[in-house]
Amino acid sequence: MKLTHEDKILLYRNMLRGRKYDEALTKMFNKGQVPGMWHSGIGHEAVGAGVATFLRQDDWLEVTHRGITHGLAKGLDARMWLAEHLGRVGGYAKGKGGHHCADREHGILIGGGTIGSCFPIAAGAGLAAKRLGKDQIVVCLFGDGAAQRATLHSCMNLAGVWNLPIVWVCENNLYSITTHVKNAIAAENIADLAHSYNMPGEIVDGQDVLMVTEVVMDAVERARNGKGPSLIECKTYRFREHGEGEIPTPYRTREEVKEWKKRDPIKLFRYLLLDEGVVTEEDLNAIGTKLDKEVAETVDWAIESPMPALEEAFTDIYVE
Amino acid sequence: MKLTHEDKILLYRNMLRGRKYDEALTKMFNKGQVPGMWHSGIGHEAVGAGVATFLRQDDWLEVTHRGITHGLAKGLDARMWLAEHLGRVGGYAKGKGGHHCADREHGILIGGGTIGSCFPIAAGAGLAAKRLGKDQIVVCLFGDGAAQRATLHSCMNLAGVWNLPIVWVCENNLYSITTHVKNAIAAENIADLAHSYNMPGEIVDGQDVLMVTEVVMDAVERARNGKGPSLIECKTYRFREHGEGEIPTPYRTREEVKEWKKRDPIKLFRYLLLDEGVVTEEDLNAIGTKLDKEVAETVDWAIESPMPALEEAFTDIYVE
Amino acid sequence: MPEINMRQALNQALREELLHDPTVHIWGENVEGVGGGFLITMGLSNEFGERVKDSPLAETAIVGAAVGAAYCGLRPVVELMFADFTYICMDEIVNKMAKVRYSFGAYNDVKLPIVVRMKVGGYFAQSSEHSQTPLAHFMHTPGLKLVFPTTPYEAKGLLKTAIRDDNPVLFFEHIIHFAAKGEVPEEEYFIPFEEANIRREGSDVTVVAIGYMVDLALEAAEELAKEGVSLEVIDPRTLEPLDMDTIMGSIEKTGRVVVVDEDVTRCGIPAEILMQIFEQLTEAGKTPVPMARVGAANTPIPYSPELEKAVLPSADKIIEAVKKVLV
Amino acid sequence: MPEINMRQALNQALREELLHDPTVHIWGENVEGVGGGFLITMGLSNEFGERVKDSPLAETAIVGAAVGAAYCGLRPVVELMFADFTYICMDEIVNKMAKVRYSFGAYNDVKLPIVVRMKVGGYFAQSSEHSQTPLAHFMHTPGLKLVFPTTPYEAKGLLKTAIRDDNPVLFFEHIIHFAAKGEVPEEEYFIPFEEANIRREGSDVTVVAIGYMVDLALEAAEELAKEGVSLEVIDPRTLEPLDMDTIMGSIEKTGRVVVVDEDVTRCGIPAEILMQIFEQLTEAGKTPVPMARVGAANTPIPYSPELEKAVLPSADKIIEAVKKVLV
Ligand SMILES: Cc1ncc(C[n+]2csc(CCOP(=O)(O)OP(=O)(O)O)c2C)c(N)n1
Ligand SMILES: Cc1ncc(C[n+]2csc(CCOP(=O)(O)OP(=O)(O)O)c2C)c(N)n1
Ligand SMILES: [Mg+2]
Ligand SMILES: [Mg+2]
Repeated sequence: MKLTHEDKILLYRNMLRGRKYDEALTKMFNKGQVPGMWHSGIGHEAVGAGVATFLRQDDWLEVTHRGITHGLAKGLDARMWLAEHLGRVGGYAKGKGGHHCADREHGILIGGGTIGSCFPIAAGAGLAAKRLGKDQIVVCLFGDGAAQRATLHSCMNLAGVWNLPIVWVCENNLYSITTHVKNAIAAENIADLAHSYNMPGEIVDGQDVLMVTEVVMDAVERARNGKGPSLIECKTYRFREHGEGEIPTPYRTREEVKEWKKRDPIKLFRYLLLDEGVVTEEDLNAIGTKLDKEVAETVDWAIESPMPALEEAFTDIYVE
Repeated sequence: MKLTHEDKILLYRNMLRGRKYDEALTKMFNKGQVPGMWHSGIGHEAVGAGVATFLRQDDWLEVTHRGITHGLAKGLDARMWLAEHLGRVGGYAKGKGGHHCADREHGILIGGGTIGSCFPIAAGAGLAAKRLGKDQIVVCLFGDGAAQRATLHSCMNLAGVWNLPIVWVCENNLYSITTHVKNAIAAENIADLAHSYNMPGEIVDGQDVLMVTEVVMDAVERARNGKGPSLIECKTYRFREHGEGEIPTPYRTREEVKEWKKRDPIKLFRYLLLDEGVVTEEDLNAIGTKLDKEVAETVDWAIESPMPALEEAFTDIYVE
Repeated sequence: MPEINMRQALNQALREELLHDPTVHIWGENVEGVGGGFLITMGLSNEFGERVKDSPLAETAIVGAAVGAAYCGLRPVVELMFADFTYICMDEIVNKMAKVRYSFGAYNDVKLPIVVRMKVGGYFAQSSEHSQTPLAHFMHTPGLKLVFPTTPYEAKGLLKTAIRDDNPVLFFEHIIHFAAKGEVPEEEYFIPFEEANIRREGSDVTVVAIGYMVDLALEAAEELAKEGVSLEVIDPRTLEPLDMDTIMGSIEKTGRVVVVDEDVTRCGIPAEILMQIFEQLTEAGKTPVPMARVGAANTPIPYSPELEKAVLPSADKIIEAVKKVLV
Repeated sequence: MPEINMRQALNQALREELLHDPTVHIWGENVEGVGGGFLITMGLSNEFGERVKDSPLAETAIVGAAVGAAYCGLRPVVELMFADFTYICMDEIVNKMAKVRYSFGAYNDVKLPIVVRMKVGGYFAQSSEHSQTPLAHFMHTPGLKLVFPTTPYEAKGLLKTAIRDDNPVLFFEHIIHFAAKGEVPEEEYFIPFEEANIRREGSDVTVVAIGYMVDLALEAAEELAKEGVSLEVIDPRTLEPLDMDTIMGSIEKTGRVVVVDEDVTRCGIPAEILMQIFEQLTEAGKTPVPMARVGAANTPIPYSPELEKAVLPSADKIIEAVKKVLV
């Protein structure tokens, strides 16, 4: 797909928006305002914006526990998402779901608490998309840790043999909590797994939003045209610890973190946009300022928003 | 490995022995003498003898539900095996296990009732073998159906990344009950899956016992020398229906069955042995006659052997 | 009314629902052609094409995909060849299927219309991994409905209700029932959930029996009638929702109760139903009635047929339990 | 005696057993270095090398390999980060681990010495897939042993017993207990299975409480003591084997019983224990005692903390149940 200037600005905005919401929640977590867990996705924004910005509303996206940039770019309502994380009644599941969000209206699939349960969900979504015949496609994000789960095989195989319209996108950030991918995955690259399912496999620089967008949208195109699934591995990095509140331990070196932070996807794209003359510093700063305002308002609203009544605990188990 | 004449004769005998026991149980089943299920492995004998004949007694072998030739060649006691199938107290589990046999003394692993549960068992055996440091290796057999189970991935990956001494051998007989492998597996060949685990993958004519032996024993050698796992796909065919007592339905054509039966692994090897001048017709017939006698005696013994006392149902749940 | 067996009754229900609603799709192992391990889907793939499709041998994918597909607009009716294989896809059933509406659906009014059909039951020498009747696990899991028909008539009517239900339903079919015949109307009908069926009226002891246990309880009732003991045999048909009213009504009359289930007794359904009875009586200020339970022994299911019988419930064991509560 | 927390007590037990027996091997997600999600294995990989090893993120492989490895001569002590993940490897636990000796081992005297350690429990806003306490499923599965310590002292002594046991043991560790401190001897000791612990003596009502529920029961006892009601609080410590004698002895004295469990009430452990009490009393020709159970409501576990509390047991709910049986 050929990106216009507006497209690029949108990508930039979506990356920055994810980052700002991520930072806001991180801050709230550290103030003790978040009752549960929080997995910051800072560092993953190029993947987030790249996979989600140009999908159709009725396409399906499965995001990971680090998927706030991705979700927002797909249409997730920031207020409802934040309220859910704070356990408020205004959240997507009235505060009953918590960390994992789903938004059927905006095509966001069920994000499971068991890592690797994304594969069957996405396979089912792909099957529904294919059978219902409305040209929808599915993008399923998963980590290098998730890539170790058994479910990957049964579901990528299903997608392959049934030719389902699914783009599998691995966010390989090198670690599953403290375990390095080299100590947990036998294959040289996760993209190599594509070979087992007779689908194309590609490796992408996950800090380069244009490359992510291009490769993912090509695969989306393939899927939409009935040409079946693909696997894309984005090499990326998480800048913060696995879960907020965790202290860094020697599983990775400071130098490694520092090297990767030099490849901050937002900074890289900012340089590029300025370099290309697509925008001015002022334009970009204006986007930032506007987002700051939005985020601040959302946070204020969410913090003020009410807790669910206790009776809510006993509803929504069955459809009546 | 270089096979001597004696080796070849042993291979022939092991194939024929499996066939004869298989036929005997099939006959008993059709007379109503077998209380449970019976999956004939007729057609798979080249794989059976090829993988198991030259393993060490303390090597581990995981066989499928069609694995009688394989088990016997590894040292499984025919009487105890048959008694177990008939639910007699003289069986491996006093008649409590049934179709699935295990014999720790002869290195035969737990054969699970859930297809695909072989993968974790074999992975664990490989881990034990490696950690205990006695140069044991593991051969894990599995069908094309089993190759569709999720567990394959988590366990082949474990074997790859921990460099476990395991030879994964797929008996691809084209069908999982009535489903053709082309409709169930996305990969061109099951051997292709090796690529995902950074191990060698090879395709073998599963009707050619010499080729199976050679390729498997090379992989065994690799594993024993600390060079890690391999995957071997044997193209074979089951001559009878999936389960004894089932009537043929149109999922496969008579012609296909006929074509494959021309490649009866025992006949092929018989021709070869005679052709090579390794043995005479008389030699081979003598082997057959001796086996007939053994099988008849075993069957008589098993049929006469007692049922377990009812109290046995309530023992062996825990080690005291 | 035509007499057909339970296979045919189930097949009719599936066919009617495939015709009724284009979003009904079936997948599972070997469901095409003559229809898998137990011939239930026979002929449907010829009529409905890819809507009735062989899946790979992969329970996590079969059941997990049902969750994803139902979220996205299909009405999957999937088959697990044996209920023992639910253990392979428990994460998909317990952590996903049962929880999606609660954890993700409140705002979006997410519905998850799924039926997972599966064969259960022992008495067939199929050994410990093909003979279980694992309902208790799922009754312990909020968010699922559980259906267990015992006649061809009920099989058809309950399966149609299950397929129309907007909640995930686990549908259990006992191997011994497949060949059993019964009258089944040709016109469409539905059997509502949460309506226990009084299979035999009686006055001395209430016997609540689940699935194939109903047959054994009726056998026991026949036997005990000769001794002048009158059993009321109740089949709950659905365990969730559970029609406790019919059970309590019967106990009001008989003053004694035995609950029978094929599954392992310990932490099983009979303990639950009996506790509910105890609680309801206590709540109402009544004294507890004599109660007993019959279930499988605390062992894996052995292969050898006599041993299997020794471990599983039987009419004799029901009679024994009835005699206990009669004292 | 030094005061340490439960993490440290568990770590000591693991270290002692690694030193004691070279066939003891540990694997699980992130167990190297500081020791995974809950820091239990901290430092052990430095001391024992590959005997304490990070596995891939793959519960089927972690637990399934334990079965194969134990069959072949290792004594695996594996870690599941959360008990909720048992649902991923239920086939490996229920269809394999629990059945191997029975279905394959009679002749070969197969032993399957495995410990699967795992974090359980709610009250931590970890939402529906990281907060469960799924013991009932496994108490329903013959062939497993179940251990649930509640103090650092017990954690060490029971874990050492578990590792020396030749049967598969599921070992549950409550998240709230990890930081709780208590006295733990430096010398080696073992706590035998099937010995319930009377945590508080009392005369009016027997409260059997499982895992963290012991803490809540003690809280309730403190509260009720002010009203002149005396609770006897019993911690069974192992659910299989289960020390019913201590429980029955206590009931003999108090004449009333409440069983408390954190898991979903329906088809849960309290119903089982209460039925066993009922059966033993009936068997002995005694009248049933007043009984009640406390467990989680029939819902997934909600995230929002107040809602979570509303669903899970509390000291107040125990007090309420005690008052019911006191009437
Ligand atoms: C089945 C399962 N196992 C373990 C966990 C605990 N856990 C949560 S996130 C995580 C790491 C996942 O790594 P990866 O998929 O690479 O994603 P990342 O956190 O690196 O973005 C683990 C082990 C879980 N939630 N589910
Ligand atoms: C987990 C599981 N799913 C389904 C079955 C039922 N089943 C038994 S054998 C079989 C086919 C296996 O096919 P394959 O692995 O190719 O072996 P083959 O029978 O062809 O030798 C199936 C589906 C089972 N036993 N376990
Ligand atoms: Mg990662
Ligand atoms: Mg096959």
